Parts: sequence; C-alpha cells; structure tokens
Amino acid sequence: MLPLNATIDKIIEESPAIRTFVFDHRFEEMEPGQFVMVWVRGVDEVPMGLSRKNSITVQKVGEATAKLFELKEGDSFGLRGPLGKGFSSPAAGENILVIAGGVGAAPLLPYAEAASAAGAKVHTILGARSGGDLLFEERFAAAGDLDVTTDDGSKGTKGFVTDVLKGLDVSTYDNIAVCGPEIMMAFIFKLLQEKGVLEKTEFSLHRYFKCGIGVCGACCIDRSGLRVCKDGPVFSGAQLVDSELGKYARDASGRRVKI
Amino acid sequence: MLPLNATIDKIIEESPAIRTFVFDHRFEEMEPGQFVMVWVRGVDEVPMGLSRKNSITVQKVGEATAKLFELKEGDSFGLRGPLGKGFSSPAAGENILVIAGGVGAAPLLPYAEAASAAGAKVHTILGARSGGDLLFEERFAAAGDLDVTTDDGSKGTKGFVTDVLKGLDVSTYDNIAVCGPEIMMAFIFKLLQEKGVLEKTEFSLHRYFKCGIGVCGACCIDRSGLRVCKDGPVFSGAQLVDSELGKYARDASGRRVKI
Amino acid sequence: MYTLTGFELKNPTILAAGVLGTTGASLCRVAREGGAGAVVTKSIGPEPKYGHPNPSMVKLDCGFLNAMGLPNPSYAEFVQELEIAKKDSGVPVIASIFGGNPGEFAEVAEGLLPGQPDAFELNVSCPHAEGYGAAIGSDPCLVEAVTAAVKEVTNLPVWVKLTPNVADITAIGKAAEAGGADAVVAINTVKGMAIDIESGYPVLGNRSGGLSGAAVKPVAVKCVYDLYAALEVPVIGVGGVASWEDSVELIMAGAAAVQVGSAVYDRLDVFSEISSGIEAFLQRKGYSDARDLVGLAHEAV
Amino acid sequence: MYTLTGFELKNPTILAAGVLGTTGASLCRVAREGGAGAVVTKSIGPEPKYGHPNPSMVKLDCGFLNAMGLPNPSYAEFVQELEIAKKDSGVPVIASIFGGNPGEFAEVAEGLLPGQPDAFELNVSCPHAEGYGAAIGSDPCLVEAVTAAVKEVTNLPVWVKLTPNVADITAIGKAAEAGGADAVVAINTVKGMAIDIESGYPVLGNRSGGLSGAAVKPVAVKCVYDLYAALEVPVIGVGGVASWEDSVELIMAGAAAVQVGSAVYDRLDVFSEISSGIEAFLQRKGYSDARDLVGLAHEAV
Ligand SMILES: Cc1cc2nc3c(=O)[nH]c(=O)nc-3n(C[C@H](O)[C@H](O)[C@H](O)COP(=O)(O)OP(=O)(O)OC[C@H]3O[C@@H](n4cnc5c(N)ncnc54)[C@H](O)[C@@H]3O)c2cc1C
Ligand SMILES: Cc1cc2nc3c(=O)[nH]c(=O)nc-3n(C[C@H](O)[C@H](O)[C@H](O)COP(=O)(O)OP(=O)(O)OC[C@H]3O[C@@H](n4cnc5c(N)ncnc54)[C@H](O)[C@@H]3O)c2cc1C
Ligand SMILES: Cc1cc2nc3c(=O)[nH]c(=O)nc-3n(C[C@H](O)[C@H](O)[C@H](O)COP(=O)(O)O)c2cc1C
Ligand SMILES: Cc1cc2nc3c(=O)[nH]c(=O)nc-3n(C[C@H](O)[C@H](O)[C@H](O)COP(=O)(O)O)c2cc1C
Ligand code: FES
Ligand code: FES
Repeated sequence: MLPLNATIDKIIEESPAIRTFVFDHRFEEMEPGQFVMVWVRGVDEVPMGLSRKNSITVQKVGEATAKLFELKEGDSFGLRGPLGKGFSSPAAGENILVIAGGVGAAPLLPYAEAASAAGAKVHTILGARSGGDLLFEERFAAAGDLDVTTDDGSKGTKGFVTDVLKGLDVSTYDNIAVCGPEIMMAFIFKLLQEKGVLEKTEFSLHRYFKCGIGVCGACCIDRSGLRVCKDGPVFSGAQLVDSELGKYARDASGRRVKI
Repeated sequence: MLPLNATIDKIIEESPAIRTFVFDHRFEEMEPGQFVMVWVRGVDEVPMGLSRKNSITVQKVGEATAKLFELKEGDSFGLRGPLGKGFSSPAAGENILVIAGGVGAAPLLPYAEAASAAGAKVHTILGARSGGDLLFEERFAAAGDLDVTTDDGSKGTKGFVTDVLKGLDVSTYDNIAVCGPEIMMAFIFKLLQEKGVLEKTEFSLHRYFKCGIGVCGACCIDRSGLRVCKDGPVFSGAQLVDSELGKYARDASGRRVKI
Repeated sequence: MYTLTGFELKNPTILAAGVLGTTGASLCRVAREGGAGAVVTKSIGPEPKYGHPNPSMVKLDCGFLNAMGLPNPSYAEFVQELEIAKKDSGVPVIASIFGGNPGEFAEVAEGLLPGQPDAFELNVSCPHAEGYGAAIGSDPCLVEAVTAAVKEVTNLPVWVKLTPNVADITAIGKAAEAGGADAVVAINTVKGMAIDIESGYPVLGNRSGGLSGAAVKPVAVKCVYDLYAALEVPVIGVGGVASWEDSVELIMAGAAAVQVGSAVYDRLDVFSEISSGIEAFLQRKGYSDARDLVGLAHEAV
Repeated sequence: MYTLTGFELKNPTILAAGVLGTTGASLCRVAREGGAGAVVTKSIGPEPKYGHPNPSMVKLDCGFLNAMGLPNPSYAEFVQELEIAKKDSGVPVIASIFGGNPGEFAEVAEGLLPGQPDAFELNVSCPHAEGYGAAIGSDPCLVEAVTAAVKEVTNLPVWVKLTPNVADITAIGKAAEAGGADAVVAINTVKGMAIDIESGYPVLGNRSGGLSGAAVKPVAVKCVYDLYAALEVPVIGVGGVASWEDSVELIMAGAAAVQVGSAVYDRLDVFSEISSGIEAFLQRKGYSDARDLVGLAHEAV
C-alpha cells in the first residue's frame, strides 16, 4: 500500500502544542487504537494514532511534527493505514475504564466513543500537565464519567492519573485501556499487576517505527519479540509481563536507551 | 498463468493418426471453440482445441504431436487455458449447421453437443479423407443430423464437405460453424459469401502461435490485424472479409507463406 | 502534440517493441483501435529467425516472463510490413532493429530505409538471445559503436534501448549518447526464470527469459530516474506501464514519453485510456502540458 | 536434518537478513513461533547507524520496496542480542555483517565472535547504502578481498550474499568462492523506486531502494540457477519466497536452502508452513530427502 494523499480539511488547535488534523479520507474500517504512518513529504514519516476515522491529533515534539504544524487547511500529507492491532471491541453492558495521559488520549478517544456507542459504561481518567493541555475533555465527558487530573492542579485533581486510579476498585471493570507517557504506563502496569487484573488491561505502546508493517523488526520489544507496529500497538497487560516496558526502548539504530 | 500439470487418464485411438487424450483436469468454464496450449516438456508447446472440458484430440503431424503420441496413460503434460474466444452460444430453437473437416472436428464437437443440449437443432457435415479417419461420427450423430463425406468415398458421400453444403439451403440456418483445413474453409467462406450469409457464420482459424495470450503478435492476420489466439480463434465470417484466409499464413519468423 | 526527437506524437504513449509488432496490420490496429501515439515494430535482424521453442511467454502472478528469441522475417521481408504500417497507421512508426555487431545494425537500418520509418530503435538489451541484445548492451564500447554505425547510415533519429541487467545503466546510456543517440529507451526486460515444480522443467522453451509487466515497474522508474539525471538526451520510459498513474510515475521520473508492452494483454485500448487519464490529471493539477511533469521527482526534495 | 556448511538445520527455511533481526528476542520468536530452521541477524556494522529517513519500506501491488539504510547498533552493542538469540532460539544463528572495506568486515566479524554465531553472512549486496553493500558487491576483486579478510579472522563458515544488480552474478559468485566463501546467498533486493504522483516525491526517504517479494522471485530463480551451474559451493536461495511452491522452485533451481524475508508480512509461521509443504511434496513425489530436489531443473532437458 503506497501512501494515499490526504488533504487537510480542518485544523483544530487543541492546546498550544497539540493540534488535530481532520483530513478528507475516512478510514471506515479503522479499529480504535490503530495508527497511520503520516508522511510529511521531504521530511519523515511518523506513526500517529487515529483520533477519529478521519483525523490525527499531534503533539509537536520534533522535526516532522513541527513541519506538520506549518501546514494549513488545504495542504496535504501522505497516509498509510490503518495499521496494527487496536483495542478489543467493547460490548453492551461492559464496564470500561479508560486511562489517558497527554496525547495518549488521541487513540483512546475513538475507543471511549465506540464503547459508549456500543452500550458500555465508560469511565475515563484524563491527565495532562495543566488545564490548557487537557485533550478531548468534553468528548470524553460525553462518552461517560470523567475524572481529570493535572500536574499543576490547574484543573481537576492535582497530581497524576495514578492518584485517581489508586482510589478505584479496579475489580469492577471489564476492561481497562491505557495510553500515555511510558513512565505513566509502567506505573499503572505495576499497580494493576499487583491488583491481579492484568488480563483485563490493554496498553497502547510507542516504539520507534521504521517499516510500520511488521517486517523490519525495528519496533520489537523484549522479551517476547512482539512487534509494536503489527502485533500491537495495543497489547494486553498479560503480553507485557516481564517486558521492557518502563525500562528501556530502542532508538532508530536498535540501541537500547533507558526510559 | 503457469501451465498446470495434467495427467492423462485415458487415451482414445480415434484413427491411425488421431488420438484423444482425456486428462484429470476439467476446464469447467470452457467455451466450445476455445483452445489450450499443450506443453510437451522438453519439446514444444502447441495449441490444441478442447474436444471436451477434459480432453484434446490430436493429429500426429510433427515433433510435438509425435512426442504426445509416445505418452501413456498416467503420463502428464502442461496445459495453459482455456484461451481465446470460442463459438457464440447457441440458443434453444436455433438451427445450427456445423461443418467439420479432419481434426477440425475437435473444437466443433463440444459446440455441437452444447447446441443440442441447449435445444438447438444441429446439422453436421463431417468430412475426412476416408471412413477410418472420420472423427466423432457417433457423437455428432447423437447431437443431431449428420452428413458424412470422404475423399475416397469409403463412407458417406464421396467428395468434400462443400459438395454437401452446395446442396443445402443455407438461408435456413441461424448459425454456421466451420473448422477444418484452411483450403476447405476458404472454399466455404467464398461459397457462403456469395450466398450473402457471412454474418451468421463462424470460422475457427489456425495460425502459428507463440505466446498464445495476445501479446507477441505472431498470430495476427491481415488486413484486420486481429490476433487469432486472443480475438479468435473463432471469427465471424464478417471479420474475415478481405482477409488473408486461404491466401497465406505466417511462419514462426513472421514470414508470409502461401497456403 | 508532443515533439520527440524531431517528430510529433498526438499523445505520449508508444507501443513497445516486440509486442503486436510483427505485421503492418497489427501495428495499424494498435494505433487506430488502441490509440497509441506511435508504434515500435518487432525487432528486425539481418536474417529470418524462428526464435526459441515454446513456451515463449507465460503470465506470472506478478508480471510476465518471455523468451521469444527475436523471431523475425529479416529486414528484406519486413519492409513491406513497415510500408503498410507507415501508410495506414496514421502515427509515427519506429523500426526496432538488432544485429550481432555494428555492421549488421547498419545493414538492417539501411535495408529498412525504403519502408520510411520515422526513427530507429536499437535493441541492445534483449536478455535471452545469445550474441545479440544485452550481450552488446552491457558493453559501453559496443553500444557506442553500434549507435555510431547506425547514425552513419541514416539521418533519422536513433533511439537506443537499454537493459537494466547491468550494474550501472547510466554508463551504458552515456555510451549511447556518445555514439550519437537521439534518445534512450529504458528498460528492456529483467533476466528471470520460472520452473514447473511438478516436472522440474524450466517453463520457458529457452529455459530462462525476461521479466516484464507490473513486477518490473519499480526497476523501470529507478532506471529512468537515474538516466534522466545523467543524460542530455530524452529518456523514453518502458516497463510495467498499465495505467495512466504508472505513466505519470515514469514521466515524473524523467520519461519524455512511455512505451507500453505487456499491458496489451488486458486491453488493446490501454493507450487511449492512459492518454485520457494523463489529460484529466494535468487538468486537475492545473498543468498546461505533460512536459511540465517530465522529471518532476528530481525537483521534489 | 539438513547439513549446510557444516551445521545442521531442522528444516531448509531460514529467516533472511534485515527482517525481524534487530533484537535477540525477535530472532527467537521467528525460530520458535515462526518455525524457521535458522535465522540471520540484521546486518551489523562497525558503528551505530540510524539508517535512512522514513518512509523506509512500502508495500507495492507487486512486492515491497525498502531503503532501511543499514540501521544497526554496532557490533559492540549487538553482541548481547546475538547471545540471547544463541541461548534461546534453539536454531543456528547466522550473523550478517557489513563494512566499507575488508578491514571493517574483519573487525565486525571478530567483534561478534563472543556472541558465538554459527556462521557469518557478508552483506556485499544492499543496493541503497553508499559505500557499502552493492558498492562492494559489484566489484569481484573487492568481494574476494572482503571474503578472504573474514575467513582470516574466523574458522566459522562464511556465506557471501550477492546482489542481482550486476551484468553477471556468476562472476561475483566466483570471486566469493575464490575468497574462500563456504556458500553464497542470492539474491539481495533489486534496485527500484516508486514516486508519489500526487506530490512528485519519491516515496522512500532515501528516494530509491530495493525491490523484494513476489516481484523478484523470477530474478532469484534465474540467479540461483546460474550460480548453481557456475559454482562448487552451495547456493542459498532468497527472493520472493512466500510458499512451499516458491521454495521448491528455488531448490530445483539449485538452492540448498531458502531464506524468507518479506513474506513475514503476511504471517510469521510462513517457515513452518513451507517446511511442512515441502515434506508433503517430497512424500507425494516419492523423494526421500529435499536434497534430491536440489538443482533438479538442470537435469530436466
Ligand atoms: C503507535 C504510535 C502511535 C502514536 N500516536 C501519536 C499520536 O496520536 N499523537 C502524537 O502526537 N504522537 C503519537 N506518537 C508519537 C509520534 O510518532 C512522535 O511524536 C513523532 O514520531 C515525533 O516525530 P518528530 O519528527 O516530530 O520528532 P523527532 O525529533 O524525530 O523525535 C522525537 C521523538 O519522537 C519519536 N519518534 C520519532 N520518529 C519516530 C518514529 N518513526 N516512530 C516512532 N517514534 C518516533 C522518538 O521517540 C523521538 O525520540 C505515536 C507513536 C506510536 C509508535
Ligand atoms: C487454435 C488452434 C487449435 C488447434 N487445435 C488442434 C486440435 O484440436 N487438434 C490438432 O491435432 N491440431 C490442432 N491444431 C494444430 C496444432 O497446433 C499443430 O498440429 C501442432 O502445433 C503441430 O505441432 P508439431 O510439433 O507436431 O508439428 P511441427 O512439426 O512443429 O509443425 C507442423 C505444423 O504444425 C503447425 N504448428 C507447429 N507449431 C505450432 C504452433 N506453436 N502454433 C500453431 N501451429 C503450429 C504449423 O502449421 C506447422 O507447419 C490447432 C492449432 C491452432 C492454432
Ligand atoms: C512478448 C514480448 C516480446 C518482446 N520483444 C522485444 C523485442 O523484440 N525487442 C525489444 O527491444 N524489446 C522486446 N520486448 C521488451 C518490451 O519492449 C519491453 O521493453 C518490456 O516488455 C517491458 O515493458 P512492459 O512491462 O510494458 O512489457 C518484448 C517484450 C515482450 C513481453
Ligand atoms: C526491510 C528489509 C530489510 C533488509 N535488510 C537487509 C540487511 O540488513 N542485510 C541484507 O543482507 N539484506 C537485507 N534485506 C534483503 C533481504 O534479506 C532479502 O535478500 C530480500 O528482501 C529478498 O527476499 P524477500 O523477497 O524474501 O524479502 C532486507 C530486506 C527487507 C525487506
Ligand atoms: S517498524 Fe518494522 S517491524 Fe515494526
Ligand atoms: S500468439 Fe502471441 S499474440 Fe497470438
């Protein structure tokens, strides 16, 4: 599959460093949690979760994302996808906990909305550095219950998503979906492992992607050897036992880099 | 399409120089008049009309056919097909005239049988050098009326198929299908052209085939430039007006050779 | 109208050598019914040749394999076909020729002059005919000599058709240019082979042959791209073109026009389809002329 | 059991270099879950390399294009991955290495010896890394020198992986043999390129790259066939293998074993699927051993 040409229909400024790019192609078959490879021509191609069937939500962190931020409505980029394995499908009546940190909210939004639409009960813990950085607050609220945390306390509970999580009876949930900074996910993983509920958790991982289609091996994690781009990015907690999560990741050369 | 491997289930001795090879693959979608490329491994690959969904009927004339005649039941050859354009589909109630000379009867047999099965009225004129060379006599008889001609008069009318044809009122037929030696076909073409019925005739042509799939151009006829292997081998008489039929053909080098 | 090495084409699609090019009548049909902007004949040599035994061409899952073995009736016999094509096709007719040495190339070119071709295309690239084609086309000195020899006997434009079966196709392209080529054509087929596993026999009568069709398009794009950067003369792109998108891709790589071979398998009017597809693309993108697309990929950095 | 350059394989399928070979864990997974009879690592060099910018690999209608640019963490860092693969994969592990000259090749080989690979595979064939790979692999003298340099620092079997992007692959194969190669591996990817016609940009970050997958299988069959006829040492076949039929085809062309790369895209257990398919074929045809098939096409005349 060569990159298809996506024209930007709308740019939504979500926060100073996060923008949503709505484009003119809808990935109708997309599973929440799947990603696309976004080709910023002449610069790089980088993975981004789908925040809707026709949008990505991007935090500006480096060269490719900065170049994306220079694009205007009507401009275009290349897209390959949807790729990888998303979250498991929620069913009516299920109790779902969504834990989103920072731009990790992007792939979780379509999951929360799909769960709600399917008739599941959704509870979201949404964290960010400060109130202005909170992503999709209204839409998560519309999908179910919402707890907000900010590092600086400017909105919701002051602290981390884990602070709210600690206070919950996790045994009441049928599925717990997590995406955010790796340190946060590692904390949550440990906490839920201790509570013995790993088998009903799902974590969406980030690793350096080259091919994005499961061939090159750049994104494989220890010790399972699973490919984040093809066997993931969403893994069940059980798949991540004894893994490198929170310990190290590999850079583009394959070298291990401490987290 | 690479050649499929066909194993010979049965060999039927039709006449001293003609054998039918029944093989273990049925070309279920085959149209009567279509052909296969028969790969006699290590020797050559030559076109043969399908005399049934799972058989070819071969006259021994040279190297490849001689090698085919050495094969026993259980041996195998390669087959690509079905290829080309066959005869038009006969409909119930139609009046069909079939004119077959020599091994030209091979692709006409499934046509006559299909016409009969479809509820058409079939009249066959079957010609050969002598009684022993007549092909599929019983099966043509079972499909409808049959007139037999032999050059030596050992069976049926002494003479050529054209001698019988001359006595018929061709205006009563809805379709006239012809296959046989080119000289014979050229005579018939001229006769039916004079009677003004070309638009309801079909002729199955033979030319030297290389690719057999319409790409190389070895089998193109003048002046239309039509490919016998892809646009034919069955052509309507109208397509053959002003053609090379009966005048010359091209050899494997593309050189014109008088008929 | 496109101008290519001095003559005009109504559209940038050209029938590739060796495909439906054995008779004048079939060349006319490809031009008239198929819509080709120009046609190249079967490669013609000094003597009649029957070619390799069959199977001489098979369709693969990806592309086609062929080893025709340069069957041709000789230039003496082919002049009449060329005349028919010139008289009735309504488009430029390019005579593809081959020989075993510069003298034979010149002999064949001279021999075909009475048929009044619009250009010659030198086949120094067929991968499966011993002593011909790629045997010459992988040696820069021979390519230059062959090109110069033909230029000596005619003022017509001379195109040199290159093989991708070399380490560096631009070295061969430069040799053609040094010999006086007016254009290069890239690519001929890529060396390939298929084996029938039921019997162990190689499928082609010649055992091995040349790969064409969709499988080789990326190879053609790369060769055209490199040649465009390295040469002054126009590059004509060929290899795996079956759609207007493929054509635009080769044009953006640097092709001044495209040739289409194997894709006639699917439909004869692939030429009209491509040329109207290109027109629509130009219009949508606001270009006035396909020439604006030529080599565009070199500017996209 | 198959014996290949002195060690044993439980089946004749081998993971190709550069595919799922960056970490010890993924090599183990390909062996254990995938069923590979042996695994080859990513090509490892003297210094860490990040490779080319993305896109570095795309799927085409026919095959794949890639230009990874030899990303690797250097031999110093990779030894630990090799150790993991050796300890846990349960199959022979071949270290693929590259360098810019014979000295670098020897340095990398020596540096990886503590990881105890079962053999080395010399990558003199990657088509898209300047100064490396095919830059060396199209020069017979360099290929001989590189092979000899590695043979000098180790007694382990040395395989030399060849590029098809040359006029005559057997000349390079013979140079490897002259340098002491215990086997040759053919083929690495075929030079290719794709252009995004909407933007005019070449699709790969490196602009051009190498073609793999179904598109190149006929090229691989031809290269293996020619090398088998020309060389004494075993030929290991790679290129477009995705099924047992493909494998048997390469084996009949002359391959003593096959490597599988791109086909992991469809399924990881393509290795077990191929090896059981070959077993069933052998049984149906009444052969006692896949070795009876090796080079069979050369006898079918
Ligand atoms: C499955 C997946 C989904 C993602 N979804 C989102 C999302 O929805 N929104 C969002 O803002 N970000 C997302 N990311 C992260 C995003 O890919 C990086 O922020 C982006 O690649 C940075 O590119 P850059 O050129 O701007 O930064 P650079 O300056 O190139 O690098 C900054 C950091 O970005 C990461 N990065 C760079 N290139 C890649 C690459 N090819 N693959 C993976 N990581 C890379 C590295 O950690 C690097 O250290 C996702 C990552 C993955 C793996
Ligand atoms: C569409 C079509 C259908 C045919 N159907 C039948 C059939 O049902 N039964 C039958 O007995 N014969 C049929 N033929 C004729 C048959 O193909 C030839 O008799 C056969 O090719 C002879 O091969 P050979 O090697 O034995 O003879 P050769 O010694 O090679 O040549 C003898 C003659 O056979 C013809 N011939 C040889 N090779 C080819 C070729 N590749 N393509 C076309 N003609 C060739 C030539 O006219 C040649 O002069 C058909 C031919 C065509 C074109
Ligand atoms: C059946 C066939 C015959 C060919 N004969 C010739 C030939 O005579 N001379 C030549 O220069 N190229 C010949 N070619 C090569 C084509 O002209 C073309 O370069 C090649 O097939 C790639 O283009 P395609 O993918 O569009 O077929 C032949 C190709 C095919 C398929
Ligand atoms: C993503 C990718 C990375 C590759 N990296 C290497 C490499 O590092 N070293 C090497 O010798 N070959 C490398 N190759 C080439 C493969 O090993 C193999 O020779 C080629 O892809 C053809 O086989 P295939 O069609 O089975 O993929 C790579 C191929 C791919 C697709
Ligand atoms: S990025 Fe290549 S396998 Fe995941
Ligand atoms: S035999 Fe090739 S076109 Fe008919």
